[in-house]
Amino acid sequence: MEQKVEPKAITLSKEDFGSDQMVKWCPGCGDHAILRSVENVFPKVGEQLGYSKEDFVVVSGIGCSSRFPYYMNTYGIHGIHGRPAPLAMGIKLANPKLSVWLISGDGDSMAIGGNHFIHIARRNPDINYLMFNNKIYGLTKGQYSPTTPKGQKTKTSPQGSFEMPFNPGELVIGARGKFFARALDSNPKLMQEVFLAAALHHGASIVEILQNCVIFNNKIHALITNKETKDDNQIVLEAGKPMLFGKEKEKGLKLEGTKLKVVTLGKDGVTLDDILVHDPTTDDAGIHMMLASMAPPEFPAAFGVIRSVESETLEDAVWNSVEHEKATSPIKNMDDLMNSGNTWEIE
Amino acid sequence: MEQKVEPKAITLSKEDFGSDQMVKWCPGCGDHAILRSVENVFPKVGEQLGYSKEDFVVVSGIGCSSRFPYYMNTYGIHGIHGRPAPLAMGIKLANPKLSVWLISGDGDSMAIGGNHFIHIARRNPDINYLMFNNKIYGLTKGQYSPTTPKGQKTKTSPQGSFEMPFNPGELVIGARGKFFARALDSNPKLMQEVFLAAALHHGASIVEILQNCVIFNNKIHALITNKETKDDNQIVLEAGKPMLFGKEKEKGLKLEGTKLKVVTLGKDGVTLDDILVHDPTTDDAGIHMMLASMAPPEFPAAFGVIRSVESETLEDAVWNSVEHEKATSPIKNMDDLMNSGNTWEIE
Amino acid sequence: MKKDKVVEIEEAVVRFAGDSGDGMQLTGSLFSDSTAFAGNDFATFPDFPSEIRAPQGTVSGVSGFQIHFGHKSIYTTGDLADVLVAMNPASLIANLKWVKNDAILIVNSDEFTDKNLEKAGYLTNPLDDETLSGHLVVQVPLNTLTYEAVKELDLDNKSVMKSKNMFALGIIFYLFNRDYTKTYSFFENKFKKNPLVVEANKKVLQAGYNFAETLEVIKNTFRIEKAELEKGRYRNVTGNQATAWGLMAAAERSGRNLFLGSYPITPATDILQELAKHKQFTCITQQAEDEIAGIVSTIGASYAGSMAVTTTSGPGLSLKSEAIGLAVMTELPMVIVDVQRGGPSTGLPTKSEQSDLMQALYGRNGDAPVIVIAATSATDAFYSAYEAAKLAMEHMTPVILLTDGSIGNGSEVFKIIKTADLPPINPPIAKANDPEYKPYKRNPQTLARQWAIPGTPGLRHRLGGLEKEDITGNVSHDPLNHEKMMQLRQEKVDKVADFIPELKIDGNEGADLLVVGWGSTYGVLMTTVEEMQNEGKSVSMVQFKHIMPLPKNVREVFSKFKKIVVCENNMGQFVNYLRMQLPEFRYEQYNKVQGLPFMVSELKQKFESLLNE
Amino acid sequence: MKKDKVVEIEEAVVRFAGDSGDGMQLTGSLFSDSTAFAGNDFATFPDFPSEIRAPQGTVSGVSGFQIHFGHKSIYTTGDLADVLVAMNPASLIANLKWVKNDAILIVNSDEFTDKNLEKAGYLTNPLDDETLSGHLVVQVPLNTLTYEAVKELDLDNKSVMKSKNMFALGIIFYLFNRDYTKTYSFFENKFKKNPLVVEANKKVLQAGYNFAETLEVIKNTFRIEKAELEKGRYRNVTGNQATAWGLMAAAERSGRNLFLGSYPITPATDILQELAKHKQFTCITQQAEDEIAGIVSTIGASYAGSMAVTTTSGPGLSLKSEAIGLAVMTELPMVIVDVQRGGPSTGLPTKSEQSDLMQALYGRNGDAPVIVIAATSATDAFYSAYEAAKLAMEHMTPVILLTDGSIGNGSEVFKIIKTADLPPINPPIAKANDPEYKPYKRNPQTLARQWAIPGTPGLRHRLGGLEKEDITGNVSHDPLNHEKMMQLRQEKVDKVADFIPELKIDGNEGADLLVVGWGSTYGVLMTTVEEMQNEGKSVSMVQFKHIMPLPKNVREVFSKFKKIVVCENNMGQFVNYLRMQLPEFRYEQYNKVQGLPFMVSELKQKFESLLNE
Ligand SMILES: Cc1ncc(C[n+]2csc(CCOP(=O)(O)OP(=O)(O)O)c2C)c(N)n1
Ligand SMILES: Cc1ncc(C[n+]2csc(CCOP(=O)(O)OP(=O)(O)O)c2C)c(N)n1
Ligand code: SF4
Ligand code: SF4
Ligand SMILES: [Mg+2]
Ligand SMILES: [Mg+2]
Repeated sequence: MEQKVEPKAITLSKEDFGSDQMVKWCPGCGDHAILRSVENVFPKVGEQLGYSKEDFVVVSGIGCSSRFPYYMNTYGIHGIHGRPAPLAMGIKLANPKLSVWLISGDGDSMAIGGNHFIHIARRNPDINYLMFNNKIYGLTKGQYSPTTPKGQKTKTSPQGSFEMPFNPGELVIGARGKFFARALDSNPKLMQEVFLAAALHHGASIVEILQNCVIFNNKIHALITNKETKDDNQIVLEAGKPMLFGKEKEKGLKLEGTKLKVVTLGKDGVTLDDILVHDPTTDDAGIHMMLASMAPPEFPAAFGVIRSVESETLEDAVWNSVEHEKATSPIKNMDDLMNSGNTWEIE
Repeated sequence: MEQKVEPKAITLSKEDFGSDQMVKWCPGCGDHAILRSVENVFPKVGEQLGYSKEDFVVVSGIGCSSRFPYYMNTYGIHGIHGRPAPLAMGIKLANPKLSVWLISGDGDSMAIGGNHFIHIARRNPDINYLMFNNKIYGLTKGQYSPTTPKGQKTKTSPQGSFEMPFNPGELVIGARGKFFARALDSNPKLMQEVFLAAALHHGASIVEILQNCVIFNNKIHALITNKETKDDNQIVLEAGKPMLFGKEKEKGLKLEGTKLKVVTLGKDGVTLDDILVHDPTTDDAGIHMMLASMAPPEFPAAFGVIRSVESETLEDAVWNSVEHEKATSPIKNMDDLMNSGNTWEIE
Repeated sequence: MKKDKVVEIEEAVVRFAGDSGDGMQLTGSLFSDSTAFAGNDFATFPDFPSEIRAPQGTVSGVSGFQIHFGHKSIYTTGDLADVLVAMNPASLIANLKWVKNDAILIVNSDEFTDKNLEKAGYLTNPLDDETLSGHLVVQVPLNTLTYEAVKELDLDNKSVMKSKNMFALGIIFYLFNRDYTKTYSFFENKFKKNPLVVEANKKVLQAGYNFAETLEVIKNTFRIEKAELEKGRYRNVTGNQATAWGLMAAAERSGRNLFLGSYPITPATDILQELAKHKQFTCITQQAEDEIAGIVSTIGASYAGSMAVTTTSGPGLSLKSEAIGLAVMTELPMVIVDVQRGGPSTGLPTKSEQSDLMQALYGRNGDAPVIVIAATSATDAFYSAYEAAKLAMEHMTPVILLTDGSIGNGSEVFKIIKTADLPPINPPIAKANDPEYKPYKRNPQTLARQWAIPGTPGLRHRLGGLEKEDITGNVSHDPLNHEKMMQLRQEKVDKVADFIPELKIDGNEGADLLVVGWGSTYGVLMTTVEEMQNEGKSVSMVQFKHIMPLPKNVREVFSKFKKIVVCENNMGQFVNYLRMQLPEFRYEQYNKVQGLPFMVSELKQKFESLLNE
Repeated sequence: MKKDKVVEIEEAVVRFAGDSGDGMQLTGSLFSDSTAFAGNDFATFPDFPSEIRAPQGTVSGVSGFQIHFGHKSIYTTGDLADVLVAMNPASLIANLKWVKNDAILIVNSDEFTDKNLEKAGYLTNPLDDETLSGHLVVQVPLNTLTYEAVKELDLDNKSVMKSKNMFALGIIFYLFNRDYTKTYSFFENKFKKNPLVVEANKKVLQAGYNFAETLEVIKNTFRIEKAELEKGRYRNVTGNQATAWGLMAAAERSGRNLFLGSYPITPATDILQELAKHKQFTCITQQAEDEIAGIVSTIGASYAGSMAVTTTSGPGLSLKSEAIGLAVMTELPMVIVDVQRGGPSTGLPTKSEQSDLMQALYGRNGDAPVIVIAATSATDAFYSAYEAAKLAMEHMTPVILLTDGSIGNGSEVFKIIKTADLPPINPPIAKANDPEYKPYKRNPQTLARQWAIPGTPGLRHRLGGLEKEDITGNVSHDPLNHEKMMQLRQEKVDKVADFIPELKIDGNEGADLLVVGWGSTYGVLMTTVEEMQNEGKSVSMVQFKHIMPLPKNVREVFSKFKKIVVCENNMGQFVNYLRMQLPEFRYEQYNKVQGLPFMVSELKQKFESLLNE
């Protein structure tokens, strides 16, 4: 069964999704910018995939980020902590014609919700999963999360955290996820491109958004976002393009032995031909894993769509089977079923 | 704090660990062979690391495999379904001087226990985690598990499973695990080598054991284990050795572009120099990911220690901090604490 | 030597026991089928270990199957067996306590070797000493005779031994005058791909039958008249199957797709397995990664407009607690089936118990009322599941349906009905663009809010676990609103009492003793009470199926009796619940927590002593 | 103009209210410290939204802190405030219902702009109309005066505005004749790295104090005599801190390391945060990936010999249900702290409620009894936590300790004790190579089994969630063993009644009304009952701290009263529990489920109407 049988001709605007509820995030929180980007993307998604405004469902767990559904005028559920993935999956399986968006935080997705996170990646329902990574528990006021760097002092790690953090991209790929992208709360253009790419990808599209929590983890992404260092510490990957970065796009990525290396064009005889060309569509996880892993200072952090591999969605597999069984089963209803097999008559 | 301050001189034998309880697995179940291998390895572990027989603790979840602790004469807990990892971690954190072994199944570890599985990999306590992968739920009589191949018919997937399975090795690496090895219930020598390597690795050592469930998933690993195909479908990786396999070790693995490729020595000009040399110790996850992913028919499945990277263990980090605080804190006991800070006297 | 003597009897209990690998469950169910064809009423009770195939020949590996069948209506699976089939010493030693004093014991003498006797824990061979005196012991060299029967077929050893259960079945068929050829079609179906095995099974079955005919020790055979059942078409169902079917019937009648999010757990897995087979009814089953994902996906599917269900057993219900709270707060319909088993913790996973009642009522944070109903038998599971789904959807609330291992695995005769004859189900679905729609506006009769389904124009709204403002459903921290919503949620559930049947007294009002039960104890309480009534004892009974809310007339019913005894398979959960709900009455209690059903005999003794107090 | 007039008063209630960013919690706690130094007794009540910084100027962003202090013992946080500080219109509108009729209102007039008034929902300026009549309104242009105070310092705008709460605090200090210089050391500590900020805060605080002195509207100041507290050293503790300290004291006294496995959740997180600070006591805290891992690692640590603890709030307790069953079955000691909050589901996460009682008692599969105790105040949390740990270890069982948001976040004066004076804790640790050791052999007094710790020679054994055989602890499916073990587990908990204090009646035996409460309602019930007793009313009370088991003399106590009313902040869970446990009494009930504590006034009204019935 295809996701949308007949795309409707639909015109939507940002205003179709604006809510009348007060947005209660802290002033300066990165969540505000993400909300605006989502409001801007939904009309495009609706128009390009044929969803009317009532077809959007926004689902979340618990956390600052998870208050999101209240701030949009769509169908929505604010669930319980860590469980947005099965909530979204239940909705999508029950009605594949809906455009399902999942909003979650790093704690919601990877601490209490870690199991559902890896399972949604593996099962590949067509859900757009936006994970706000501020590397902290915001709503509960500043405890370390599974993405907090080792050694960082937080309210629950007064001696510095003892734990190696997850890298969400690595986790998604390790769980055999087919789509992973990374965006930044301070770059709305990139966010919108990535969100749209996620929507257009038919399958579970997991997007990590580096988000700043001004209150409890301010400037945690500073190394990546600082004006001075950002050109050297960010690379935006584009399909089919060489992996170049730096102020003048003078640096690039090369595979040396089994490892990535940062090289400079023109130095040590490096030419454009040495630079890797980005292919998000290969099912081979190794290279995507390396790209997702990259982090300053050794490497730039990768942004944009890192991995986007086509694969049957869960709901297509399930609903195709429904159609098949409907067409082939001789048992059409409960009366048939009850009378099938061994029965006997008492007179 | 080091795991063992003073290694004791210890002599142990297999008999030290044999239990008087009846082993209740089905005749022919792969679990029997694994039990025997573990009984054989414990004396070596004790001797090499200075554990006496009372220092071994065997922990499990729920499943056929998880009955394991009852079948050994050690301290042990049979926990609840999916939760062996936190159970083991609690034990190890409370007393780092114990040798903690965790036994679990594919469902226990990657269905209900998936979250704890990835978190134990990330946190890296020194625990030896043996995961029996029979790609089915044995104890509940034959439902598909997160490792059951897509399309396989089981009791809960009468039309064939709709879900892409996990590959445990990929998941461990995606979760930033530092040790992953693979063994086979029908190869006791390899099992014992791998179990010992796991024990000697200081950190969370996760071992996948391909295990045959004769009753509900018989021959699920046949492509790998069949006499006729096994030389072409298995490669045993050894540190520092070229990655060769085949009956005559005539085939090898090579990196071509960003992907692995199977080549034949002497064909198309391939020489031993083209063959990748195995380095389990590199922290770079990309290549280990590729190796863990390999599966017949395109590739041989990798066995042995695929990844083994040194990294601080959780309990070392925690207990070092305890020692440090003990040494430096002016507050030595509860009386000090109660009298610290703002207090006042009423006369 | 054909026996001429056929003894007419009213009822009988047969117990099959053997190694886990001996196919006793299959043997039992084939005998059930034949019992059905013979027109008897029956109920069955499988009793198997939690290991799959514990070591052959040991007591831990023994798997049993009991069937109680008769000419009258059968409500219990039988206290003790009239006939025991014991495939080896271990099954004999493990089951001897479950047979009557003068039972017929059919034992496979080939297996009574020294090694097997030792494995079973026999110091001497019970076939040679006084152990079995009083019983009619039929020693059959089953292995030898089975070989004999198929020796001309080109069959491997293992396959031959696998069919020896059919030899035993043949003997029992003979004993109860059954037509063994009816079972042939089963072989033809099951071993479609292996005609040799079909042939072997037929031969062995027939050989068993014929062998019995020649046996001297068997002096006569038995016949049980067709049961006096209502006219109609019948079939055999297990409680788990009936539960699945009740749910599917409710989906069909309500016009909703069925969604099941579930994680396998004994003894509930069968429901998932049954529903998974019926994709043609748009029955979507999702085997979740755990119980939490199971119920949370169910909440999602319910929000999206499906008739949503999750199934589990005790430990799984524990895991679902938090999410049940979310379902209560969002007021979304769903059925949560708990097939109870022996607790606490992993407990006795393959045994039955009624010990999740308190958990079902109160096992979650905050005051979070839900409807709780309990099925009273395997066939009633069909109607209970249907009613659970109807109440959930019409009252927009989660409903917990309690069954248990004895219901789920047990089987009974089920009268086939027409789906159209079931009561209609009318969920309060909100209409597109209804200008009056408000997420938490309620129907005054039921206090149910409306079900506004994503995709519907004009009804966009947001739900969630934070306290909701009355009518609008906006998040609200207002103190008085909170108190009001607490009351509304409770009242909504209380009002369900207007929509469920009143309690029915079996027996006289004002009898000296009122026996109270709930759920699966119905059959055995009923049988006991009827027997005692026939003996002239002043005993009546009521069986509760509706637990939260209780039927409206409970107070009235209880006030007619001076002595009330509440019987249940737990430490006293329902009696305590009654003490809370109806504190004005005094309750005696009788509890059995052995992972086993009550026996008529022990109940009788208890009731008699209460009557004599 | 120095006021000469100092009015002596008995007690006062001050409430600070402002935007979430205005630092009201800090202001409140500095005032508490000063109150402590002044030698008064006090209790505090923070009241904040579940958002971190909801939009400035809106009612949803208002954060409040109330302190009740006095010369006599203070048991409540105060019904209504004598003095309200309102930093903006939203805090005024949100808090006006919590002040007395003739309160002093200190308002930041700079914030009463049209825009802010609108945001708060004021149509007209309350400072200009009759809204505040009856109150003594002190308008202070706080922003302006704060700027003024630090204008010579080189400080950015934001830092200046951040210190305006200190101006308000200065005013209150003046009002209550406090020595503001005592607070300087706090600034010096907190802003160690930023001397400029220290300087600014000092200046602003002083400016506020001085400004108040010049104010005409303030006709007099107040003085409250030192409280008549027992001689000794005192400090200020919150309930969560006291809980953590009680646990650490128990670890110290029992000679065990403390292990905490926990997942953050409001309002319980502070306990984790407090324990995390004390690694020097070998206090190992593991922030788990979820609540399940939290408790399961606790079970592991307990098995390995630690004094093991897990802390959470309602939804987290739901998630722990299954594992609590495992702890019951393995009979391992541990303390499970539930800091209750408003439910069901996510409910009212920052409000307090007593609605997890049933969950604590029964929220798991099977019959799985545990000890349940409830702390009665912030300081009592210390002793309750200590006792919980003692009972857990000495009786080898999980203990659920119930506190709630009001206890956890509230603070009180705590008399510092010597750890050595606490009752000793003697866990039944099995001795190496004890030939008598059997995993499930029990101490006849307590029925506790022994604690055999991995690493100890000669005691290897295996535990688990399957039913265990009596004495040996081997897995057992035996029906009678199961029933016996069910009884033993219950009896073990019942026997704890021999080790806990009896219930104490406050007031006369045989008074016309017995007021019954449990847990955190102690202070307010006590205050109400004492007031009524002073008025000559025939009212007595008992407060339950031990819930499972109940104190031994409950029956005796209850039988002395004709009318019993059970008061609690839920829909009636404890009263229902009493109906189960002591069905022979009749209970009235009074429930408040608003996320707010009872007020003395409303309790009085209820009790009087019950007396007059
Ligand atoms: C079952 C449960 N456990 C714990 C909590 C408390 N809690 C709420 S949000 C949260 C973590 C929030 O962090 P994150 O997911 O990163 O979201 P953020 O607030 O940073 O956006 C926690 C621990 C809860 N609400 N429910
Ligand atoms: C909370 C809970 N859910 C479900 C179960 C039922 N259950 C027991 S073992 C098991 C799966 C076993 O599969 P696996 O972990 O692969 O182990 P195997 O039996 O194959 O060794 C399940 C679903 C349970 N015991 N507890
Ligand atoms: S606490 Fe942090 S994440 Fe939460 S709303 Fe405020 S700034 Fe954003
Ligand atoms: S069911 Fe399968 S996994 Fe379980 S014991 Fe039997 S063969 Fe082994
Ligand atoms: Mg976060
Ligand atoms: Mg398995």
